[in-house]
Amino acid sequence: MGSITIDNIRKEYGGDSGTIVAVDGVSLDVRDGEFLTIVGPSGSGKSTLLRMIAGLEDITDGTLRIGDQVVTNVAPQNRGVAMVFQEYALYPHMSVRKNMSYGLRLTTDLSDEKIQSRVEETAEMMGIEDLLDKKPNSLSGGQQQRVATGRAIVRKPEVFLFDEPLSNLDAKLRLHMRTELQRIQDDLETTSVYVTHDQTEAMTMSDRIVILDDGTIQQVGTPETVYAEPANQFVADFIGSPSMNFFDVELEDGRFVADDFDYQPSKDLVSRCRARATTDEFVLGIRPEHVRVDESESITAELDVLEHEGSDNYLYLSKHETEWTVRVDGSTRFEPGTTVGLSLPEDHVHLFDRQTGENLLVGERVRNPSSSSATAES
Amino acid sequence: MGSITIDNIRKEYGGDSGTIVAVDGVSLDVRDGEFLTIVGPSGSGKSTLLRMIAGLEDITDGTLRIGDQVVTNVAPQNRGVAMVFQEYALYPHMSVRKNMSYGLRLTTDLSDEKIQSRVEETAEMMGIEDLLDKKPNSLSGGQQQRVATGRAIVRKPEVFLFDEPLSNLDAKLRLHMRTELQRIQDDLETTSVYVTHDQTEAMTMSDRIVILDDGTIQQVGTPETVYAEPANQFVADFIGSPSMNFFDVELEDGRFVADDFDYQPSKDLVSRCRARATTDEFVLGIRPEHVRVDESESITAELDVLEHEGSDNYLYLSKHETEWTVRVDGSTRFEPGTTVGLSLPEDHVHLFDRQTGENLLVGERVRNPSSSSATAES
Amino acid sequence: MAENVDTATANTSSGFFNRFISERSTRELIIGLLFASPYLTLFAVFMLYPLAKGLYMSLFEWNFLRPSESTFVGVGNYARLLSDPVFWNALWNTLEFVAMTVPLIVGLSLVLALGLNKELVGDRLLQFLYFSPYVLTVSVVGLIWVQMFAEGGIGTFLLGSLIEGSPLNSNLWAMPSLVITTVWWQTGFYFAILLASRQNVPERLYEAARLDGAGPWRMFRDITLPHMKNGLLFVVIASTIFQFQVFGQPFVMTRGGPSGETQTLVYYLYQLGFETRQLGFGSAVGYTLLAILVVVSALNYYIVGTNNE
Amino acid sequence: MSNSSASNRFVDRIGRERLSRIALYVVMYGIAIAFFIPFWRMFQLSVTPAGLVASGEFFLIPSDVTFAYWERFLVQEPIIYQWAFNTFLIASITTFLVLVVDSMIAFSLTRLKWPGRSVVLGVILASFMIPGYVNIIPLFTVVNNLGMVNSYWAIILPFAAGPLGVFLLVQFFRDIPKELEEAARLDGFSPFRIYAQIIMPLSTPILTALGLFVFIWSWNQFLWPLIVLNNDQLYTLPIGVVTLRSVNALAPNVIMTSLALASLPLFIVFLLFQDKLISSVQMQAGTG
Amino acid sequence: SGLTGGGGDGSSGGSSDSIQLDYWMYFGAQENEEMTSLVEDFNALDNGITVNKQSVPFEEFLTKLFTSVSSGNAPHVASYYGSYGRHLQQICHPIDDYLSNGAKNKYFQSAWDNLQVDGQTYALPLDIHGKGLYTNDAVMEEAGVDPDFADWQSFSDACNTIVEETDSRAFSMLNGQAGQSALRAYIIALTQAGGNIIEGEPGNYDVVFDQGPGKEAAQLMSSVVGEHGWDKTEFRSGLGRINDFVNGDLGMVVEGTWGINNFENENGEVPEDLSFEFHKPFMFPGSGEDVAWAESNSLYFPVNDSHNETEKQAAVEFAEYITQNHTLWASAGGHLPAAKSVATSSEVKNTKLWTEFKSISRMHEMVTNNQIEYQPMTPIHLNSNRYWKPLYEMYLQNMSVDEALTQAANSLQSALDDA
Ligand SMILES: Nc1ncnc2c1ncn2[C@@H]1O[C@H](COP(=O)(O)OP(=O)(O)OP(=O)(O)O)[C@@H](O)[C@H]1O
Ligand SMILES: Nc1ncnc2c1ncn2[C@@H]1O[C@H](COP(=O)(O)OP(=O)(O)OP(=O)(O)O)[C@@H](O)[C@H]1O
Ligand SMILES: [Mg+2]
Ligand SMILES: [Mg+2]
Repeated sequence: MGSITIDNIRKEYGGDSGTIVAVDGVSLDVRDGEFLTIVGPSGSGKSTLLRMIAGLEDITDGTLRIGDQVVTNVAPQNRGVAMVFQEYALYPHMSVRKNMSYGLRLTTDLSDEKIQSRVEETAEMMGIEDLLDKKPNSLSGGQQQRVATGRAIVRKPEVFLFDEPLSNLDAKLRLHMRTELQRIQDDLETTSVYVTHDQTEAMTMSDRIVILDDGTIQQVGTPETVYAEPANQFVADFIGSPSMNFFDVELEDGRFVADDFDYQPSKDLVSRCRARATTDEFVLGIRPEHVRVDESESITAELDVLEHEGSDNYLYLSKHETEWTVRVDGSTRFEPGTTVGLSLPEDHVHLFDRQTGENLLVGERVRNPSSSSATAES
Repeated sequence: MGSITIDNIRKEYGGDSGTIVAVDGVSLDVRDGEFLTIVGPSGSGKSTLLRMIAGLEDITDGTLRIGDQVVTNVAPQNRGVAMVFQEYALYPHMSVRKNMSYGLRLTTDLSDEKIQSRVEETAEMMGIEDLLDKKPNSLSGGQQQRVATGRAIVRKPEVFLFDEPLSNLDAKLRLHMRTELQRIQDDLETTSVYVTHDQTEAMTMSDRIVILDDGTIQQVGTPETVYAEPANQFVADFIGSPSMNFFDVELEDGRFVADDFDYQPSKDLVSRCRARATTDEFVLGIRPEHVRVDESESITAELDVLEHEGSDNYLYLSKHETEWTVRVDGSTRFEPGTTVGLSLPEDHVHLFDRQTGENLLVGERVRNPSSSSATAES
Repeated sequence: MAENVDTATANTSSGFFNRFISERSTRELIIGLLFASPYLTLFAVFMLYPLAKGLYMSLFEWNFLRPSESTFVGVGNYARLLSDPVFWNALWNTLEFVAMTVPLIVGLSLVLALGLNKELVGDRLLQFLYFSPYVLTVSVVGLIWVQMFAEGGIGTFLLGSLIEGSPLNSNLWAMPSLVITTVWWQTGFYFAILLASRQNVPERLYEAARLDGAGPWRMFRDITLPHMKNGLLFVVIASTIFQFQVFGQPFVMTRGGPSGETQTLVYYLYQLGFETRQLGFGSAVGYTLLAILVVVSALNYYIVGTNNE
Repeated sequence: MSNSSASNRFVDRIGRERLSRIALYVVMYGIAIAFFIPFWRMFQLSVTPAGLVASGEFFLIPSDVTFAYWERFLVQEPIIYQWAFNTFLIASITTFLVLVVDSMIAFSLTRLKWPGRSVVLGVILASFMIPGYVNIIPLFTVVNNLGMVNSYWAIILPFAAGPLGVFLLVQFFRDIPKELEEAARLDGFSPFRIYAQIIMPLSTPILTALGLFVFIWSWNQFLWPLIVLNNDQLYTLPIGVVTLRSVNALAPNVIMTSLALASLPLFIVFLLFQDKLISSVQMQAGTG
Repeated sequence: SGLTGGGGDGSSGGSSDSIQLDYWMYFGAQENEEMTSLVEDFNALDNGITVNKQSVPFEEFLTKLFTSVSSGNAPHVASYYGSYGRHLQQICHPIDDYLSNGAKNKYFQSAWDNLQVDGQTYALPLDIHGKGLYTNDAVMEEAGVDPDFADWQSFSDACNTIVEETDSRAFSMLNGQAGQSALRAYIIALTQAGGNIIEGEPGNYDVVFDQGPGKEAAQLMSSVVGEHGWDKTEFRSGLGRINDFVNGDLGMVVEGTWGINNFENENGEVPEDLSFEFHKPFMFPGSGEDVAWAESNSLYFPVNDSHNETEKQAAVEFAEYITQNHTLWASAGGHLPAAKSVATSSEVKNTKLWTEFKSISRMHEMVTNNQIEYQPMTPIHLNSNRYWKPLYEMYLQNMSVDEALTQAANSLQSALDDA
């Protein structure tokens, strides 16, 4: 059984200048066969969390179960996990074949032939059967990546752990390996926990995403949920590229007043906001693709730069200190310098409490991610 | 005058194992004030070309003019060019101020005050006025990038040369600096030659794009042109992300027959093809965003993976050996395993000669890029 | 704009062009040599020339006070070498010394490097202690150890039951005493190298190996050792070459005694060159030493370099 | 599930880890103490009165302590200062010369293009294989013919001809990004400016490391100064202390005091620059 | 001036217009202090000559001297053994032209003669020192032995008695760990056995000690430790035998006249409870004469083209002064001065060395009775361990007599042939 239950896990590092809390009371259920991605900025504790699951780091506090077993004190090789590292961590002086068979030889009592056939089978699956007798150094980045993945697969673990496995590849190859990893996971249906700092990767690959910041969970949910209903401003900012536009607004006479524009919301929106707000200060957010260009509108900004990307155009606009990024159809043409009218469809407007960062329009979200129900989706 | 005229330039490196031709007879006119981007895969000779313009590499053959002057034998500092390097190449032991003023001090006889005021002016323009007394190592990547650009700007060169100036930044920052560089170039209107291997950058920033492969020019044109009318299969493949779908087809009875589907073109298309083809073997290409999902169609494939990216979904489909990438609207949902019908709008279909790679549907393109008219757009 | 460009007043006729090219490469050559020449002069005078001169001298019975009265003997010096019992004794002693010292140094420095890699409390102090003998000059080292082995010294204290008197005066124990001295003096140097070599092993590999179920011994054999191969190779070769040239220890501690038991090749070289002033013969010994060392390092390289593959 | 067995295993694991940890500490500190004993012996003898030394007894801490010998050297025997000064002078000049000359040629070999430079580099690096001592006889005749015997140049110049610095600096200079130099060329730097204002400042880490190592190595030279120095006013500490031994054949405590004094300067250097020095050692093996 | 060196740059003052002389010596410890004060005395004369003395370790002395001559840095004056004239002839110049009138007659004849090479004077003798038999009174008394030995028989009886009657060892022929030490003791036995080290002339030497009387003497030497068991096979440290003698663990030892220096404690005094006497070592058997080995510390004058005549003259002047006015060298250093008047001066005669321990007085008798013999004068470094270490090993029973003699004789013969 490849499910993982993480209960209020905490990790402290004792450094020279006091202890660092790398992971701060994280609770999380990973379901059997699920592909779960952990994203977050650098230093947010992603690797630490993953390495605790692997058994490479001691757990300071909390319990960790893989399947039904508490593994807090089980040695890494006995946890039924396999890990793919960012730098691949292939044994450089061993052939690909030895790299792949090493773990099997040490942890199982399979016969040599069995091991060989399993290695070859896996190699075929990964398309590296021709590389089996090469040394890792003579392989390209993509091939190394495949070998590293193959080394994990061949052990038939209950859980795959990936720590930014693609970040050493160039853009095109990354794209390619991304789909390949997905395909494999679909085939094997092994529970996978995948760490990345690249939100695109997270969004495209996962069943569910965990957004981590500063050692605590910000939100757990499907890609669609975290995109459409970010729990707080951090998530809203982190997910999506280019990032969401944010404006500091104050609620005055039922209008949201920003520095350089006013926004007239519906009554309903205002009351939903009010219901949960602590003050009258908000942050209004809207994604570039949701802003509409609409000459008749009162919100205006001047076009600085137009970028043509694939079939879309990105408009970078500004008015005084206020800056906008807007995605429009590739056929839309403006000259830089033009003043453009913008409208903000209320469906897509997000409002965040300026103090807490909380998304006020998303219902019953549990704010304390370390409580036991944090793993529930919205 | 910041125009550059490159006439049949060639660069050979004498290596241990024979000479390497890095740039092979390239001719190109860069207009005064133009923003020209050179793209191409690694090793295609982009940097070599740029460095010859800068005077950092000797020119094996051909002539190079900046403005009206043949600069082939002019020392780098006297060519009126400034360069921004990929690794920024800031002098690590000098303050930002010294970094920026050094070139002025050595190449001009401006007074110290003049130099200082020019440095400060430029720093303000780049938003780095607070960093002037720091050392480069204490700056973030983005700040270093700004300083490097500022160092180039402060010299008021006739030509800016950029060699992958953004490739060391992370995705978000890259996006940001991209627009910033564009804004600056718009302001200064200095002729700029910008090298990148990232087609997105090239597409979004440039007035014109030069696509280089193996030391020769494949196509020169505006972003729109190279995207919509790639001169050959190389360009078609290189420009656009994800890449164009390509299929080997044969013309049989007025139909293009691929391994796993047939495509029925119009008569006109067939005759345009025939007019310039050398054989009956073609490569049919179509971009992911141009493929239509259409249940009624005869071309079918099975969905392997669906990737959700921003407001789009990418479908990765296959049938036997044939693979498809298709972009559809984010709201379109399919389950992996579904069989999907596809249609290929004839407007967007490209046909390439399988021998020469030439795009048969694009008119009067000049095939030999080293001839003097190669700089003309289609 | 472009106010600085008027400095670029280059002339562009093609005759100038050709001249420029050659002028430019001559200028590059001149500047290059300008920078290289101070060292090259030193190198030529104090390295290459003596090397050549040594070969030349080794063909003569060289007159120390009046070089012009030297007599040419061809390979006579080399022939004499072969039948010179002192040479063979010195060679044997040197080999004996190397054979004892190198394994001890390499082994001990490896142990220290592996141990200190484990983040111990006080590791800087330990590193300091291990390395500090290395900053001493050989005369200080030798004289300290003479006292270690003298009456009341701990060396004699420990060995007292085995031998009477200073081990430095014992035919059997003199050489081991020099070996111990040398190990104390030199280990720190090689330890530092192996420590760096150990620290360069990517930690990730150990993690991968832990997940693969490797125990400490396996990790050592399959990850640590192969990664430290280059470091070890350097240490073995460098220490062999260095120990082969042992001079200061016997010079200061035993004067080659007792009974020539600790006379080494370089000591012999010194005696020939400066005590008995047989410069020609001495040069022949020097060249023979060079030949031996080239063979030894080639062998070392071959042995250490090919196993573990 | 098997909570108790898990916790047993846990105890086992912790127990075994702790045991091996303790063993490790015992070994490492044990060796450290063994390494320290000779230093202790030196210091101990230097403060032990003659009578106690003559008794030939073994002791760790002398029952009686005198600082007369320290006083003797520090106050009465000025020659040891002269030697220290000589050694310092030689080591300093050598270090300076090596840094300048080696960095110049390393710059030339890595940054300037001239025909034959790879051959030159090859020859210099090949000389690495030549053990220093095989050369002493012809080298002496060369130095003698140059009239440099009994002068410091006889020690300094041959030392500066060694390939180590060139080797290290060439490796380091190679890794300095080419772009920096190119940026400098675009800024109008001459080769000399590039050397002096770009390459040298950027190389301070390796230059200090190399400098330290050269300094110590030069300070500790023994055989060669022994051969070329004839005048005790010119002696360096390492050969000076051996002379002292001959002169004071009877008094180990006197000798030890002189040794302690002779090694003190380098000990201080080592204390101050422990990391630099060790990293310079590591660079030699290409592992640092 | 440090960098360019040169032997001459000053140390211990002296006015700048005075003649500066460099003087190299190898004396250590006690002797060093005495020589230092002698030099200071000379400098104090203020006669326009300043001598800068320099200690060069004995082991390196010849090496450095040769090197300095070849590199033009040689000192004006250098100490070395008087019997090394032919060896040092290569690098020293004769001084007959510079000597004061009648200098020759100031020294004992034997010492003077020893410094003549090919009819020229190469050095001036500082002292005459030799080896004798030291007896420890306490041990003698305990064994009831009278230390006045007429012949080998009575000597060996006495030795056996000591071994039987006391806890001490009877007799050692080695006072130091070097081959030189063994050589000197061996020569004493050898001459009394009627043998020689070498025979023949320069260019045609014959090593003869490996047979006949040479062999007998060697066998005798070896038997002291081996057959007789009067001495032990270990040699602990440089002063091992001396310490044993001082401590009463050894009854008799062959030791030099200067040995007194080694008996002294750190205060420069002979221990209160030590009572001993120096005897002429004429107890060895054989048909030879009662003649014992002797040597002179002498002053040589190395060749240096940069020395001018005035300096050369001054150097000899200094040497004459120091060899003819040095009672300290005898009274504290334990050497018989080579200058006759000094040797018999009251300062010397009043020392314990003359009156009580008898080392200088008996040496004086031997010199005046022509009972001393210098080592043969050869062009090689005759005292080198290279030749004599086998004798040392033989004495300690590490080598057989034949082996040791063959080795020593062969290496010496080939060195002489090469010279
Ligand atoms: N071995 C360690 N000792 C001390 N602190 C550590 C250690 N490993 C990680 N940390 C700290 O713990 C925090 C979380 O680190 P972690 O590596 O888990 O972040 P991450 O999210 O993986 O970042 P990245 O995206 O850069 O890999 C950081 O503040 C880091 O500095
Ligand atoms: N100094 C050199 N010596 C020899 N060959 C070189 C040198 N510089 C470049 N080349 C070769 O010239 C060709 C073009 O190199 P160049 O650096 O211009 O490519 P590029 O397009 O800039 O690639 P990248 O995107 O990797 O920077 C390559 O084959 C390269 O190996
Ligand atoms: Mg991480
Ligand atoms: Mg490039």
